Amino acid sequence: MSEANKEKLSGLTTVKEIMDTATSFEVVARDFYKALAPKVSKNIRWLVDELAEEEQGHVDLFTKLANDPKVSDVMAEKIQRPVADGKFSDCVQVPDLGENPDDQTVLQYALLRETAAMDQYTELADTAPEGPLKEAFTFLANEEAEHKEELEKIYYEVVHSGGV
Amino acid sequence: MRHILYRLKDRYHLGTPVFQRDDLCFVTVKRFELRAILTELRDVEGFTHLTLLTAVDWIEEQQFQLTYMVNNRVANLTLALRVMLDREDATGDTIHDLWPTAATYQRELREMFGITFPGSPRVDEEFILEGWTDLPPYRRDFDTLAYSQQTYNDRPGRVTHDPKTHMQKTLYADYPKGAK
Amino acid sequence: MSLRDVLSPFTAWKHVINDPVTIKDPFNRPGADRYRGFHQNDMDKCIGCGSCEEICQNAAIDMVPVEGQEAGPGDSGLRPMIDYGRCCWCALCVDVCMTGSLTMSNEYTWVDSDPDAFRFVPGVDGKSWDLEPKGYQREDTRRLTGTTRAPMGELAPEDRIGNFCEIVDGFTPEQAVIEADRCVECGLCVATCPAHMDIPDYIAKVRDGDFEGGLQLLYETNPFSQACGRICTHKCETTCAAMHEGDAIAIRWLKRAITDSVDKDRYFDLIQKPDVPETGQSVAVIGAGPAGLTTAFDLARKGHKVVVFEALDKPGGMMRYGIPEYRLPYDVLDHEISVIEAMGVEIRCNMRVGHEISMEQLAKAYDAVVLSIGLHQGRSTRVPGSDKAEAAIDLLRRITAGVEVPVPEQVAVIGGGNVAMDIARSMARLQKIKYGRVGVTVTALEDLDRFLADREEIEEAQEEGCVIYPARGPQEIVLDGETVMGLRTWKVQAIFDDQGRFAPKYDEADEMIHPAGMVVEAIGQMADISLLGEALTEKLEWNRGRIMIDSTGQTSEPWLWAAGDAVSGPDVIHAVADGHRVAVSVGKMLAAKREKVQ
Amino acid sequence: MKDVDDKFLKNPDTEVPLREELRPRKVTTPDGQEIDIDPLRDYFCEAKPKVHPKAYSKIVEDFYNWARANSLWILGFGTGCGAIEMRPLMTPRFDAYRYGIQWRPTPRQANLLVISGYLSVKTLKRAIRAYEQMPQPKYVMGLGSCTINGGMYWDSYNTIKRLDDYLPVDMYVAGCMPRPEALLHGFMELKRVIKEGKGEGANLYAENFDQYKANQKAVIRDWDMPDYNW
Amino acid sequence: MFSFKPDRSQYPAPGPDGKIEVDLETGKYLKLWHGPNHPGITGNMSVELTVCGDEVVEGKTHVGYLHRGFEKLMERRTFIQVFPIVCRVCVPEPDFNEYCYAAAVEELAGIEVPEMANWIRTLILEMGRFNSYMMAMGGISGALGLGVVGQWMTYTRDIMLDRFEELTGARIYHMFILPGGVRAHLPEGFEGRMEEVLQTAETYLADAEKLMFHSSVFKTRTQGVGVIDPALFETYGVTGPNARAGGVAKDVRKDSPYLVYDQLDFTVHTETASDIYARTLVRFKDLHETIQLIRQILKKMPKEGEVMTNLPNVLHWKIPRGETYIKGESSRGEYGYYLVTDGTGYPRRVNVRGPSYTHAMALLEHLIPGTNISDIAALMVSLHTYPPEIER
Repeated sequence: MSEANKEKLSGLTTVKEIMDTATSFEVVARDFYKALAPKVSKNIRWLVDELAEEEQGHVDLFTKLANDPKVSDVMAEKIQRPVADGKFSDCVQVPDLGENPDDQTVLQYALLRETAAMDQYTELADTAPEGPLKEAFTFLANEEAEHKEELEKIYYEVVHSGGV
Repeated sequence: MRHILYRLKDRYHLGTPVFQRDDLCFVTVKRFELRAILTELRDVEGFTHLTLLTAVDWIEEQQFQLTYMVNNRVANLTLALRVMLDREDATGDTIHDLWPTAATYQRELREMFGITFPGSPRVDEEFILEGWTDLPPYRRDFDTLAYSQQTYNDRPGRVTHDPKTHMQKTLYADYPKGAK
Repeated sequence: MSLRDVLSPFTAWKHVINDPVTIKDPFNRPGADRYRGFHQNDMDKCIGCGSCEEICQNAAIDMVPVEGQEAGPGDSGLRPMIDYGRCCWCALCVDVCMTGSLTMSNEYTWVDSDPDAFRFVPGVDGKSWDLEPKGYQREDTRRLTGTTRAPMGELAPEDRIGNFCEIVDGFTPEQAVIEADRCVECGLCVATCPAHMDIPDYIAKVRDGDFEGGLQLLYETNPFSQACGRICTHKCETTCAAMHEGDAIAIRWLKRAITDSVDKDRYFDLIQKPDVPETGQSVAVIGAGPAGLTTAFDLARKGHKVVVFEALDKPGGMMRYGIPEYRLPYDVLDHEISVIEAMGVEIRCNMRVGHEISMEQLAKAYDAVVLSIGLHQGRSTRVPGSDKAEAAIDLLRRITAGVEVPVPEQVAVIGGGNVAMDIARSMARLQKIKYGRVGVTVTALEDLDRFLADREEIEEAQEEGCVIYPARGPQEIVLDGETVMGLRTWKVQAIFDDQGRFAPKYDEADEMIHPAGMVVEAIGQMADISLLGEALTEKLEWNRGRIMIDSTGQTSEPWLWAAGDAVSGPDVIHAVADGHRVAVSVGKMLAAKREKVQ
Repeated sequence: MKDVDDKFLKNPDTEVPLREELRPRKVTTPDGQEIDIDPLRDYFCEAKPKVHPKAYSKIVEDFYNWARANSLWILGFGTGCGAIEMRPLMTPRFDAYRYGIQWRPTPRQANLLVISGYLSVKTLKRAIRAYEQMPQPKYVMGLGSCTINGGMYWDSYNTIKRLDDYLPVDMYVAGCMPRPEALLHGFMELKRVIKEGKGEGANLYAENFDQYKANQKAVIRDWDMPDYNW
Repeated sequence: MFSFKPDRSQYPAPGPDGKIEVDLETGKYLKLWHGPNHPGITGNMSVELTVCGDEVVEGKTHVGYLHRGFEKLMERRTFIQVFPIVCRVCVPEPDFNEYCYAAAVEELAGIEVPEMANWIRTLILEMGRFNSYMMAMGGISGALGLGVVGQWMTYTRDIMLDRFEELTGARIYHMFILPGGVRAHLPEGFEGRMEEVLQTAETYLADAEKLMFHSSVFKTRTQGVGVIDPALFETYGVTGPNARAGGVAKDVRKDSPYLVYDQLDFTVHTETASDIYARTLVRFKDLHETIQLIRQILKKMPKEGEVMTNLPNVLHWKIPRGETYIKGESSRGEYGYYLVTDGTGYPRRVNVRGPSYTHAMALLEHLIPGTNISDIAALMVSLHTYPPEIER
């Protein structure tokens, strides 16, 4: 998520707007993975497919929330169980995806994306005034953190599995 | 104990003695000398107490072992004489005139092992069993479980499972067992 | 007769005024605290090993499947059913119980007019005495089956560190007999062993001193018994009934005792190729590791022609190039493979598929191809500076091949698995030889209890002077220009979540720099699938990064099977199991093909 | 029958000869008379047992059962191990007499036969005789594992495995051996069963007389008594 | 005074096969079955009496009613599996079987038993002896119509059974002496409760003494009756109190000490009359000796220590070929186990040498001719025989 994105978000005033914008980011991510899939070797394609699916899931969720009148309730409930950040991916280098990335690279890239998104939403939530907007950003940050955690699990399984 | 055996050794054919304890020794003797040895032990060496008389079935060697255990209470010594009998012709020599109580032992041996002791009082009378028609039960070739299963009824409905086989069936039934 | 004799009996009358000794309420009189009354069984502790059934002289106990108790690792799912038409309350079943689950309450009343009612499964069929705390329990430990492992000689740390000699002596035949005596032959381990070896049966052979019979038994399920006798991960010992109150049976060492006790030349007499006609069909196996060679062994014994293609100098795969010599001496491995070769298996070394010969050629020339390529590429953490790090698996391979490797005075290893321990201990030996002292640091994400390495590996590494820092997350390999200076790590506060899945938490404040002239990464390996070629890679079905196989090991291609580390399990015994499975599947296909031709 | 090796198959055809004193013969009496005697026929009455009918009215039957339940008179025949726990019951400590239970020396005065554990074939013969000599209504109680399914002598050649093959059993008490308290429980339970009118063992015996006899004769090889002796 | 001394001359003499020729059909003699279902019989056995008037001409002991084929069953059980069944050989004093079997196995397998276990074993054996003597005292008094002594003795025996129960976990078949040791330590406060039992026993015994040994009825019916000629002791294999009542101080505990008897002080009591009275008196004195021994053991025994060694895996325990004989002094006399092993996991042969075997068979049959029919019960009880150990 670039500075431009952040700017785009910070200017918004309603929850619906935020959700719509967030959705658009997810759509971009999804499309990115979809485009990546054919480029990688078939044995790791499952990974990229899974990432795309995950983003699609977010798209669906955010779209639903944007049009849900009870959006704040749903979010409030989610926020009450904040997802802790383990900072695992901090040790991961910024990968260069290149032409033919392997599974570890893809994972690291995805992890980085999620981390950046999470950080950004967290920052926005911190600066936003108390109210629905803050809630919306916190919710989004949480979502991304959750996703990142999922990825970390996969990362461990893929990379550290053979270490016997 | 040893000097008694030395004394006997000069006149009788003794096998290699086994000194199980300081006060207990097993030795094999010849059947035709048994009576003489027992008499001598009883009358000269003070082995006045017949502790027991029993048999062991060594079916693999086709022999019965009769064990005559005599005890000298004063010296606290027990000597067990082993006499090997041919299993086909299981006949022992009665010693009921040396120890009347031996008659009971011999009756039991007759019934339980089928070893006869001609001349022993009431030796052919039923002792413990009643109406027994099968092999003498203490013989090794009598299978008590088989007899029991053929004669009596178990309560039905019991099934058991071997853990190994059961786990094979439930957990890895499709694993091709072995490279055979 | 005196007057006294007439009168004195009347003194008994004085008891008229005594209180009666009668028990007022005989129906609710509890048995003594130790009374051997009716049985109780703790379902959580019971493992259904059947030792109670075995020892019961009354044949009163049946092992029956019960609802809610599924068979699983170390639990047969069976539970003892006791027939009170047989029981004599001797409590030998309690004394022998391997887990202490079976006890006796002090309840003793059970009357019924139905003779068939006196059967029950304690702990399952609810009884009034289930929770009664009083009653017979073993006074201290289980004493009837032996709780401590027989001693075995091994090199002291100071004697072994300066060389690559094998560390453990293995049981002498006498020690093996003593250890084998402890086995209760429940067979729970058989299910856990991936190759389902006949563990209780070969232990029984050891006990009887029949090592040659034992060896034949071993080869029925495992042509790598010598290797497994040394380096098997022995999961069987984690489900051994004896481990609950005492040491598990040393199953691995007993296996080794069998293979060591039989003269090397006798192997070829004892394990002979069965007299089967040649089928004229041929199979290519790629990779001469345990999976490939097991497949080859099985198929060759069925009369097929088997050719094994090995990329490296010598056959053995990871057993040779991954496992250091002090754990598995090369001559043992050579002998093991020669037994397999005696079955008629042809091994072509230095034949890298994809270079010397292509997959397409193999597919054409052979009736079936088995892919057992293992995991020979090391994973990297890819933390900053990791391009200067060494991969453990490469280093090990170079050490085995006799290639000179750099030996700095201080080495840091990342990883907590057996490979990490192997490289740490190998490097420690090289350091000892070169500098006379050891300087190895091992860091791993996991805390010590969760290390993937075997407990004894860790302990031996520590004995040899390797310093282990558990729960350290690598952050950076510190470089001074091109030179490696050390490894920077953070403390890992927690690594797994409640469900046991990965969810690391770091403590940034707790930072350490482990000085090192070399950093070795031993976090994991992956398969080098480049030999498949792009077309085949595209054509095959995949499952989360691994070639998809069905339960028999067949891939989506009808002529191709895959086995070993590359598709499943992490160790030799899994590979062997895989090899058997694939061999059966291949054999079936070949038989079907033959029938078609006829 | 489970699988039995051929060499352990028993020969069921061997007849056991009748004891000399039980064979029919001519006897000279002290006064010089010659008479024919056939001990098995002459000394016993051979009538088969009859089913004991219930009283016409339920109230009367209930009264009978109450009376029966409260006078359990046990035949003092110690057939096996369990007999040793009878003595504590007969003596003040456990004092079974207070529950209307007492021991009688002869079957003619008893209505409860307690089979105290295993029965060797030799004792089974005596137990059957004792049981048949007891007047109706009569009950049988089996003590311990041995009477239920053979107990620890499950593989013995000389003990029966299931008492109910040979005698109708009204109550079983588990244990090896059962404690006096458990026995008392058994007596109380038996009382309850009798009061409910379910103590039908003797009638069961009469109804299935032929089956019981066949079972008995299958194990008692020297059957030198009439089929029913009372 | 009226004499019960029998005059055997008027009865036919036994023939060479031991049978007495009596023609039942003359009507002069009557065959009478004494047992198995008879209140005056010691357990499930029977004596076939030939009587002439109320004098017994001949008696034949019939046993086998309790035969379970132990010696056969033991041959098809592993060494540990034999352990639960041995105690059943003798119901009233089962512990001797456990001890003899365990000691025999230990000797052949070369197992050392911890010191503490030996003390507890001795304690158990003495407690068993106490019970057995109580049975005998109760039995003899019951056989002579002194019911009340029988009641006291049964009660005393029963409270000792309570001590057995808390120590071993069972009332009758204790199954406590495993090969390798014993199952458990003494429970907390055991000594105190045992002392109570012993004191109760002493009170009752003091009363019983007045009712028995100072009773004219008892004396008349027992003195001079059932006399065993001490010359027969050796030839008939008479041991234990039966021999001690005839002046021969036979006692395995002294003659060939086992367990810890060499560390205990006790007297071997003897009498000279060798009649029922003397035998009962010897038992009575020995019972006091036993009470004293139990106190002594509890005082002298170590307070701590292992009670059991670790055994090899009993599920496939093989014992090398060998044979041995272990004996001990039970309440009835010399009790022994002859164990033969053949290197397999099963005993080759176990022979139980019970004192009742000789006492109830040859000896009883020898004593019966000439006695009065009413003395048969007392005579049998005075020999103190337990049928289950005769036929096993």
